[in-house]
Amino acid sequence: MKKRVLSVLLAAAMLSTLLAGCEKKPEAAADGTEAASGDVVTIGVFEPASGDNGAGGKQETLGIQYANYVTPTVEIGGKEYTVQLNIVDNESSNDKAPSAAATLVSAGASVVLGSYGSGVSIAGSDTFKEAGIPVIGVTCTNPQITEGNTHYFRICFLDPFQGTVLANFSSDNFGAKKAYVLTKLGDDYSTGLGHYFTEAFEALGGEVIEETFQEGNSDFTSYITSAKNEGAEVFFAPSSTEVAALLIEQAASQGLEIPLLAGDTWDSNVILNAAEGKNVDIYVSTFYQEGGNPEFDAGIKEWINSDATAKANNGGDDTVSGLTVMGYDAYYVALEALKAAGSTDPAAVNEALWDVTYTGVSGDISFNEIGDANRDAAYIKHANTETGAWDFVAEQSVAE
Amino acid sequence: MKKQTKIIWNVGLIAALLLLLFILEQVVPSSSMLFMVLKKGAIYALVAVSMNLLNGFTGLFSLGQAGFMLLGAYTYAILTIPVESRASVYQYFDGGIVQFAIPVPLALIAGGVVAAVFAFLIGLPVLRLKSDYLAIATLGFAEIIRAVFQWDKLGPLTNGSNLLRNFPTFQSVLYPFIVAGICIGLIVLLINSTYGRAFKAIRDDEIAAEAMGINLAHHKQLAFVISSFFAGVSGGLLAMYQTTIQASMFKSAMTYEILLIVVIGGIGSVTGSCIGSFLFIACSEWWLRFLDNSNLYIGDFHLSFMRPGFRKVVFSVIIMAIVLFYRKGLMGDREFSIEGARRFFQKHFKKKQAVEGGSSHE
Amino acid sequence: MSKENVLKVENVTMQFGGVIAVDNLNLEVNQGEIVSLIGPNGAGKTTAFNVITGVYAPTNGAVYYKGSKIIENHPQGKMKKLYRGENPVMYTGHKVLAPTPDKITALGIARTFQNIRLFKSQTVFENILIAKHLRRTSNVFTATFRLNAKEEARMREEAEELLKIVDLTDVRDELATSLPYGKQRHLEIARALATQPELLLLDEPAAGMNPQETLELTEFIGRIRDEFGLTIFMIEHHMDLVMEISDRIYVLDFGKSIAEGNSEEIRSNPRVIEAYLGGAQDE
Amino acid sequence: MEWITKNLPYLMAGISVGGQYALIAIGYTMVYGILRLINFAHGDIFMVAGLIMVYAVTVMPMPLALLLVVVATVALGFLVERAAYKPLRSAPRMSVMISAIGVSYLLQNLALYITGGLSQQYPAIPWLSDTVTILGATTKRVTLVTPVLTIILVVVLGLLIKYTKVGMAMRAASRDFETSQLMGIKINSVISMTFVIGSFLAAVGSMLYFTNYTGVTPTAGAMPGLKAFVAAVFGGIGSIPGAVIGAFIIGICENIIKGVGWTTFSDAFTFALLIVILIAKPTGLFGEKAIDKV
Repeated sequence: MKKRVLSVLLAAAMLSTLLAGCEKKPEAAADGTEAASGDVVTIGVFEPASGDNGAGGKQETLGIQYANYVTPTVEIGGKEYTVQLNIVDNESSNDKAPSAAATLVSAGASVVLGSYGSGVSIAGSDTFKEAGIPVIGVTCTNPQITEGNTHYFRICFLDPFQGTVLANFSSDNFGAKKAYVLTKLGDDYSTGLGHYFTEAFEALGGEVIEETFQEGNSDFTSYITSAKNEGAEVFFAPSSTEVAALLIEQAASQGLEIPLLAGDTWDSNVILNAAEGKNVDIYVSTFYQEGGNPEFDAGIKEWINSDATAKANNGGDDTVSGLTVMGYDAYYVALEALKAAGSTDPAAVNEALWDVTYTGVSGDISFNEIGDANRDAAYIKHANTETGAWDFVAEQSVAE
Repeated sequence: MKKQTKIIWNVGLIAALLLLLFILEQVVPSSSMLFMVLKKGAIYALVAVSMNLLNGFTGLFSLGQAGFMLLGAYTYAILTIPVESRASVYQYFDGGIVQFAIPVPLALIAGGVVAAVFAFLIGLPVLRLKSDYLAIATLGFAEIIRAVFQWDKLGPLTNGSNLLRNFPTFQSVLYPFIVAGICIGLIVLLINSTYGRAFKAIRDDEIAAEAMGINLAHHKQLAFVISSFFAGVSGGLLAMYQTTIQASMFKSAMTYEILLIVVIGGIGSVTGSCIGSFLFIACSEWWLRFLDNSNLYIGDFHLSFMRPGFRKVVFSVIIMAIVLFYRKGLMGDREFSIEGARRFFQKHFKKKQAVEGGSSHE
Repeated sequence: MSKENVLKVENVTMQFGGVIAVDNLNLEVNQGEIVSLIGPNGAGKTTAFNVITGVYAPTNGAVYYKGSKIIENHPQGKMKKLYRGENPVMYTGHKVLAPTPDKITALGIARTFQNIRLFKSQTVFENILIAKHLRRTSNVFTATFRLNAKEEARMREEAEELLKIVDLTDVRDELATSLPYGKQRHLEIARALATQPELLLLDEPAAGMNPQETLELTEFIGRIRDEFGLTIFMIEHHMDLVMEISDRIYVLDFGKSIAEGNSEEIRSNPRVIEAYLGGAQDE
Repeated sequence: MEWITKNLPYLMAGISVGGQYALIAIGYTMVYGILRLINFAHGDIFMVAGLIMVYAVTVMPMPLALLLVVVATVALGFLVERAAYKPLRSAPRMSVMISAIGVSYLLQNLALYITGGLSQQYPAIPWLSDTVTILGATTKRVTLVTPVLTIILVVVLGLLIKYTKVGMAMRAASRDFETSQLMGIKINSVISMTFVIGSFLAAVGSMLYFTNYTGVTPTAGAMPGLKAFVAAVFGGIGSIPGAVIGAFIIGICENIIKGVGWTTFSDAFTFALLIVILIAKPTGLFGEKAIDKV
């Protein structure tokens, strides 16, 4: 009986907090950059920190954090505002995304950055739309994200572009006529990029063998065997880094001799670590090549090395990923928009974003009428399995 | 007379609740997490009650709830996406094969019906199995349904493994409350009818129930189909809440969550499932979020153990504690009622009565 | 005689693996009779009940209720062929029936259990009310939307009546399992009566009762037989009760029927004495 | 010959993963045999074993780390039983099962917290992870070692159960829990022993599994766990040979399905197989039929 009393009291206490909770103004409490005095503007960071895309999300967040470290304040309408980052983990999961997004909305974010992974971006999109908060996609490349929306922008290239780039690359460089495309079921990024690659590759007269795998699958040996049996000349696997590590490992142990191709997600030291010392041939398309801006590289490396958490989030070393660079640029785009809006009101920021132009580390950024970045070049990199670093291969664009 | 006052009380309570929600919506900024919790809580309350109907009232240990929600959600989405946005949603499948849209309430019911039809077909072979075997078989069916919906050959209908979106959603917190409320009301009516009594008889003792002339196969099938119908409706609501859906969301982890809600609320208690649902959602989505904050200080002391993920650890510890120490959940198999609450307070806050108030059940 | 029999068990054999629990049992129960089935522990009495009520499908044999065959089975496989040659009329042309207990109850055969099986989370009243479910005319929709209010009221009324008959009205809202043992037995009988049976099977109704309670029960069984026009077939160990009340008695030992007759005949039957004393383990 | 080189890898992968499922499945089947409990946490114990390895090799030499993994996993299995199942011994079976789901949830979330949600690279165990070529197909040595090791372990376990005192006690307990208790069998130590053996095999299984599939994530145990459980049911729950055979069948079928190109259904197939067997023969391939006593 005593337990029952206790439990009911517990429930009552919880309910009362619920009621108390709604009296309070939503506090922007989550990240404790102590907003001592003065005005604060909140920028939401909507990124995965766990799950399949956790590694990539963390690297992207790192870029945003570094940018915030370099430029912690912004002048809006003549007043100095401290920029507070509110980082929320969307767990790489489409069903957690809306509630993570709602957390940012209730924290009163003026503008949101993210997310790594197209699926979560689409899943969270409507929550932001309803709240009227603009979002700047950092590396989400699926066309559906911005399509038909006026609040979603992005600073990266799109999958139709990326897919074509990679298809052209495989055809030009390897003379490939047969490609094996492995995508993950239910992952918009993976399915989308696979789809556009297939389209472009077939347009070039090639043949494509399409396969899919399920979430939670970690056995890729059968796929690799099939690719070999079918006589594919390139193996295209747009996927998360998590899958990449498994795939590379198994490809190496099964002696897959054809080149492994992937999109921007693979631009990560997870891939380099997995590939180091193994007999695999990996090419990725990405946004940035380390060395493109030595000053930036030096700065961020110093910062990463000085902060143990940051280093761990970057996968344990100071390789600069294209994702980090994009995160960095996205932060400045957001600041530009805030400045141009002259207000922290999300609606004003949204309006201002259309005309923002910014020259970032990854190149010139401006938005077209859909809200997508005007970009026409991607970098192709090759994983050097001896040094464990990326080798620059080509800057590729699509001949229209 | 007594029954009438009871009804009046209950109707009054519901009206007061809806009014409260309405006022809250006017007063509290709509961006508050409160509404998110209320919306999702109402939806989960419905699916938890539907699961309770099976596990708690009929004694069938089924773990297929996520699969039936998937059916409901997909049916709802497929039937309501406006024709003009189908081309962009079904971008890989030339706009899909369904080229019409039906009104939202109809689509919700259709979602329930589709789930119920599948439940009927699945139930025919599966319901003969006992306890754990039934659990694992229904879990298996949910997984199979999930795989089938991701199959790209069905893409023109289901959009393959890709997101479905752009279907009508709700803004007001009243919407899920009213829909879920009506559904839960129906379930309560069923439970208190002669059929509900038969279900409870099956739960208590299958052999005796059968000897009393209760057709086990028929009644189990009935409970299974009805439970799945409401799971389907809640799936439709969930789709509305999430604004996008995808087969990969409906994993067995979702069923486990619902099961935990049922257990926390009390197996065999409808009000318990409702309360459990709101508490569960609030804890997992809202109240414990501060635990994920990595920059929390007490004075100068940095609480370094608090970092993303800590919230979930705390949450699962709380759940384990409830499972181990409050085995019967918040409500046991009792129901919350005005009378019960009054008696409860009388018993515990008036010492005089507390002495004599020892009867073993109310 | 055979014309008016309510229950007829014909050549019933029940085998579990290598154990033959009931061996070629034949018996008849006539309209309005109280017939007892006695025998040492493990003689197969309850198994016979379970066959009659459809819990087990018999290995061989048939059961008739009011002249129509309700359960039938015959050996499978090789044996089947042999029987077919011997007696084609009996073993072919019939579908093998395997009715479930609920269908048998619906026919009008109700039972109680040796180890009391009440619905433990339900009150005394609800236990009886549940058994009223069988004779419903409502379906799940009319029941949910309360379109069956009249029927529901009737069910409740009849259940209240039964409560009165077993004298449990004062504990109406107690949990069934909180009752004393003897009252639980009474409740179980009342619950069986709620299904409106014509034949009532009682499995050791007096087990665990003191002499006073047994006496009351004896009187009670007689009363309900008359009041409801029942035929009663029961398993019992209390010889006082059996001898007092039974019109006829069957004695079972090791699955076989060893004697049949009225109290006097049974009391003086040497095989019965041997079965009870030779086993020397109970009574 | 060409046909062999083409299809051998599927078969090898199937046998190898089947062996790994078998090692996990034994834990399920033994626990179920005695406690009638689906130990949902077993797959997660398997995952934790993988994580322990990841962290252990960073601070100690490989042989020591391997030892630690086994010891720590066994300790974890023992602890989980004592903390989460033992207090519920008299509770309804559903409560215990829910407790198992709770433990699974807790272990996954703990792993999420510790790893920060990122996939951890499983260290290469020398010799086991070397690449070998047989009949023109390249693979890791672990693929070949797994079935052999699995069969050796199962035979040893079989002997243990048949001839040792504790083994006999286990058999007695799984036949009739209450009676064996009355006969003076220390039921708690028998149950602990069951969990110890199950966890030991899960630890060994994790070494083999993660050497092949090198990413350890918080949910890495869920799917193998579920499939191993299906294997246990398939073979007839409570029967060790049944679990092993079931596991091999499922492992091989799964890979054949992938080879044929029906990858969407490779998981669904496992469950379909389960449902078919449950309906056709509810007690599995080697299970015993139980009669309800009325």
